Amino acid sequence: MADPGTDPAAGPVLEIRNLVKRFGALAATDDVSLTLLPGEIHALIGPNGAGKSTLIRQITGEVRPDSGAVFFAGTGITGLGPAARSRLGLARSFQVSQLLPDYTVLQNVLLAVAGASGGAFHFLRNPLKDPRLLPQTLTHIEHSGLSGREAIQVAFLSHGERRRLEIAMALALRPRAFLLDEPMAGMGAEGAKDLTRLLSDLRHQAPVLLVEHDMDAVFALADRISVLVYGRIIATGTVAEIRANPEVRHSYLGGDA
Amino acid sequence: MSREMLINLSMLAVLILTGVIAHLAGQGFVVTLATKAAIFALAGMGLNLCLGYGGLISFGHAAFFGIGGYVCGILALHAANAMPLVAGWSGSNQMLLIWPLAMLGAGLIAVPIGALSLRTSGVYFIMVTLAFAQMVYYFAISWPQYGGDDGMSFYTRNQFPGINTLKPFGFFLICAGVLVVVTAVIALITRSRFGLVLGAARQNRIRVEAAGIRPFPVLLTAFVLSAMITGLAGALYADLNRFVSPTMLSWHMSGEIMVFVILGGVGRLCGPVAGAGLYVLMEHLLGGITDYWQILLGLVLLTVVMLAPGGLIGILSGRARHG
Amino acid sequence: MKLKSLLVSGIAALALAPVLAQAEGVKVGMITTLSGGGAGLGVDTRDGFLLALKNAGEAGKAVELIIEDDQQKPDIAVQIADKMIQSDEVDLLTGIVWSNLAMAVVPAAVAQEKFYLSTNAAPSALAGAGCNPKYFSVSYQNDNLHEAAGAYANQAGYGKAFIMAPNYPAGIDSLTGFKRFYEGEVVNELYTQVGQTDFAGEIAQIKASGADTVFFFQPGGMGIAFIKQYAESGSEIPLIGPGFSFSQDVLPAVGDAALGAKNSGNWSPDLENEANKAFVAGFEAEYGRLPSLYAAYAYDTANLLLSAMAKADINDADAFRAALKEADFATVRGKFSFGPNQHPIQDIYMREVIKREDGTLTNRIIDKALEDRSDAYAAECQM
Amino acid sequence: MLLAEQILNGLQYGMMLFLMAAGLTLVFGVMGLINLAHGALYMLGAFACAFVAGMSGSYLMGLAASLALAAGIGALVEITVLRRLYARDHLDQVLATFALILVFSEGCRWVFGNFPLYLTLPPWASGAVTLPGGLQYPLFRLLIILVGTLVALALYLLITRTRLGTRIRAGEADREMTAALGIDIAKLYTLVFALGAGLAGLAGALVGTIQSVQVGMGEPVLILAFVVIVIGGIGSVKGALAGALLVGMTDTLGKAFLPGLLAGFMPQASANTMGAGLASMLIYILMALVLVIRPQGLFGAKA
Repeated sequence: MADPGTDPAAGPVLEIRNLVKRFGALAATDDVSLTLLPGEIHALIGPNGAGKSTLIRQITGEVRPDSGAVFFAGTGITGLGPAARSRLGLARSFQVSQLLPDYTVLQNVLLAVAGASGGAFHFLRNPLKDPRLLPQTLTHIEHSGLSGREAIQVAFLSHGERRRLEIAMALALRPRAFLLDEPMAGMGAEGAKDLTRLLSDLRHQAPVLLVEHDMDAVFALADRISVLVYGRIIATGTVAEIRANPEVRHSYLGGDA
Repeated sequence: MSREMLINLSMLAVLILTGVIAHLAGQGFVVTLATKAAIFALAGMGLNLCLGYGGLISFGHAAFFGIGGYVCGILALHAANAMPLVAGWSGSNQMLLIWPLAMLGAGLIAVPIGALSLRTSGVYFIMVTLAFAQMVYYFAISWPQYGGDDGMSFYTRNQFPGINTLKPFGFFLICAGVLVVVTAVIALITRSRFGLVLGAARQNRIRVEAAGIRPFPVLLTAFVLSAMITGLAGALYADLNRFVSPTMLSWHMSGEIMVFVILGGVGRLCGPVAGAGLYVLMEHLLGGITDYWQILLGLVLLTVVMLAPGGLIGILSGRARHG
Repeated sequence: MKLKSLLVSGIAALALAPVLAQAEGVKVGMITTLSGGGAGLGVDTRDGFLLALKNAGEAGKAVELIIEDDQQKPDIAVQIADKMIQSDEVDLLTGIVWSNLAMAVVPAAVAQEKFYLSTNAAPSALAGAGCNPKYFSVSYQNDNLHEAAGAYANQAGYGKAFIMAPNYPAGIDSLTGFKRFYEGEVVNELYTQVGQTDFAGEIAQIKASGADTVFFFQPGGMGIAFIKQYAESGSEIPLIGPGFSFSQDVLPAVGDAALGAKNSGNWSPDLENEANKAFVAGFEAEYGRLPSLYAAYAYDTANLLLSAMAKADINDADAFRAALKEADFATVRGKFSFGPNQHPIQDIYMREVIKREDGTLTNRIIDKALEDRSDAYAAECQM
Repeated sequence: MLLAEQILNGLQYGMMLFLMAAGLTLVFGVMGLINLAHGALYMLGAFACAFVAGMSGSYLMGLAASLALAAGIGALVEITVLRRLYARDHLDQVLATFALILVFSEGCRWVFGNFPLYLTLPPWASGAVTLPGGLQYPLFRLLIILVGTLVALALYLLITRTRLGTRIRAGEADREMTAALGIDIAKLYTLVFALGAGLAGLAGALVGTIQSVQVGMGEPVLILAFVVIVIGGIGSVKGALAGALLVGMTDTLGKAFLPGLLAGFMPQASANTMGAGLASMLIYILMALVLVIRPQGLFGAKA
């Protein structure tokens, strides 16, 4: 079910042009440009402190860049806040899972569906019985493999289930691009394999910008890789190109990667 | 129907029956006490909407309680003395007109207070709401036209079509009726999509943003609605005493409204009814035994916070958390 | 030891708190201030009233007295009044010390057909157009003592007065009253907050004002704090005030700082008449301290009530009112009658703070300031 | 001359607020606890001073008693109640400490009665002194300014120069790390709380001496102390000092000069009333302004 916004001919879904963000003397993001093309998984890697989080936060809208611009689906979104970007279809998952611990799986996904269809200001109908929300919600729960767990409170979910729930909530936004921040963090080997499969399916819905430390997953999934070091992109290319790039090997992957 | 819902409804029923039975038994003063409990419960319900459901710990709801009271007092005073208030209109002694204006007044003040306070969070939010309430308090004190520090009396209760409000039972019926209606409205709102998002904003604002919803307008709306309900309670309280004073705006009042919510159970629909009922009961019973009943109130409160964070409804329904 | 005696009297006050006398008769609700900075006034009001009932023997037992503490808060007073009227079904209310509380309670009480006898507060609003057949002030009209102080300031040759009072009805009446007969210049007119306890800022203004006298009305704890702080400030400008500012409830706590201060009063412990001698001696014997103005007013109020009860049944409101109006009781003030607005007509004196031989501070009369004084509002009263 | 005296008044008021706010801000900084009962400790200190000074006849004994009793009760409350609240959310803390206010206030009323107590200044501290320039100023108020300055200095030295101070700073930075460093965190917390409580008690005693000692005296001061630490930045002692002086000056100078300014537009009497009220509001307006510009307070670390 390809989204109309991701027509391959339409150029990049997400485009970042010359972003700069300084904290005092430190340039956390130093003239960064990158693109996310329809249908691809684009991995962003880099050592700790390279400025990945700051870059992500500029893409999501939590942090305003000092200069540069962000384009999404052809329109400039540099001035928009996170909620507005989410509504445009920029779906994200978090490094540390950000869920609603008192709510059930169903309520969590319901929130995301509500966000995508009309927002918060409906005071009368119970959303649990709302035909505009419920069928979609159940579909997303099913797609992320959480069927049968709808009534379970998040506080009682396993780590892997929480990751899946985050994905379900991202799907609910009818995304045009996914921004996944270290989805593999804290997963065991078996769980990581499952999740890798789930992520590679995602690209059929929308392209993925993947920030990840797990190199096995990156090399298995990514179509392109960008390497961020000290706030600058030092290389962008296919898996093979990046593996072969001496500068990347030197500064990040290390000799034996 | 869940057990908690049953308990909620029975709390309301107990309060109403208390008033009715006391009336039939000719205990006018108990009717007044039940009225007071109903009004406090209403004030608590307002606070519960933003504190319990939205997680906004407002320590300044006395401001809205007092504003509601002052709107009622000022309108009644002008009506009684036929003094022009605005544009030749000299107030009103009709509750049905006073209530919406009291709610409007509280709501209008709550917009800037909420918008500024929501820039902060945590302890700062608590302190800022407290500070704004103090500002309103000092404003009332320094405004001589409506009694300043002394407050003002308006001597006779405002009117409601078809009911003699001067009779304790008549006024009780009005207050209980308002309480029931507001309870129903809150039940509706908290179960609605808005309530879903509000509860989500309490738990995790980042997640709400990621779902494409800005938490700020949702939280501000909850804060303003909450202020309006507490303001309505203030208008009724002013009518109960036929008197308003800056005491209604004092931080002690804010603390007491919070106590109603906590005693009954945070985020429980009828928690404030249970809490306010218990408070008025303790005030009356213990206050009759000893002048130092507030020591006991303090100890009860301490016990609830330390051992039963779910409050009275939490104990009865056997569920530690709402949600 | 000053503190100890305060503690003892505090404990004694506790023991007396829920006083309920039995017997059929008149049920009286006393709302007065028994806690906080104004507690001294309420305690004296209560004790003066109780003493009169006790001295009356059997007749006193016909009064069933319910006493509640209003904490000097208008809203509490209103709620107590509601409870007394609805639940206790009292016939008559009394005891309120503060004018702002009186304004909150009295109009509603008389509207519900209850008598109200004021032991102290008598705001101008209730003396003029707002007068009521069920409302009697046994003490004075708020302006009275301050009027006398204003007249005295002329006599003493003061021409530049700094005047100051708390911001509530009695405070406003106070400064209005002072200015009624005072002919000199008012260099500054300052309203302080009710319950204020730090006067550093006001004292600085007084020192800088160039005044030749300071007229101040600060009853209870406010007065204690002001006089103590004023004495520490190094200012030499003499203080004058109404009797409330140098009343017997204030003097022990202020100490020698008050010695020699001139103040006005419609009563004084040394006033020469039989009733007063018996009252002062009886009060000292019963409570181990000298009575204040407030005790004297309450004592008179109780005796007025008893005199009316002897003549009429309270259920016959018109007869009872007529009996009250006769004011046929032995007043500690020497002479007492009611004017047309049911406020007193009486003499007002100037007093001076002195030290008795046993070291206690008290007041003595030095001059009569106003004779047969009624009040400025009586003419506006229609009833 | 009037201005100089009002500035001294503002300074004295500010120093008193600092004594209150220092403890409040330390307790929040180190333990993350919001303590409404701080005003009750202020009141307890005042009562302890009045009682002991009355019994022993020595004012200094009274002051020592105020410090000791407030610190002792503070430690006791910390161990029995507050310790369990550090991990709870702020709502529970607000309520539990609100409950403590009720218990302490009514308890005090029970023990000491409803009457305010009044303290007499010892001869060595009473009267006015003539300052350079000819201004006469009460000696005791000067002493309060001095005590406040000394406490500020002592706290500065304590926090920057001693092992206890290192631990306090470590505790502010990271609670778990402090525990990992082998510091007995429970003891540290009790100590910090007792220190704050003691200062509050001392402030109560000093103020009680010039005003009066009564139930509820701590509450208005508590609210102001909160304003002080919010302005200064919660957790910062330096901020508490700056905030306290700012609030003390604003309040005193506002009360002194606003009525005069307003009198240009309205009758003197209403200008006086409005002026006093506006001056009281001024502090809160100041606080709102600070929060709009710097939500974490003047010296606060970014949240």
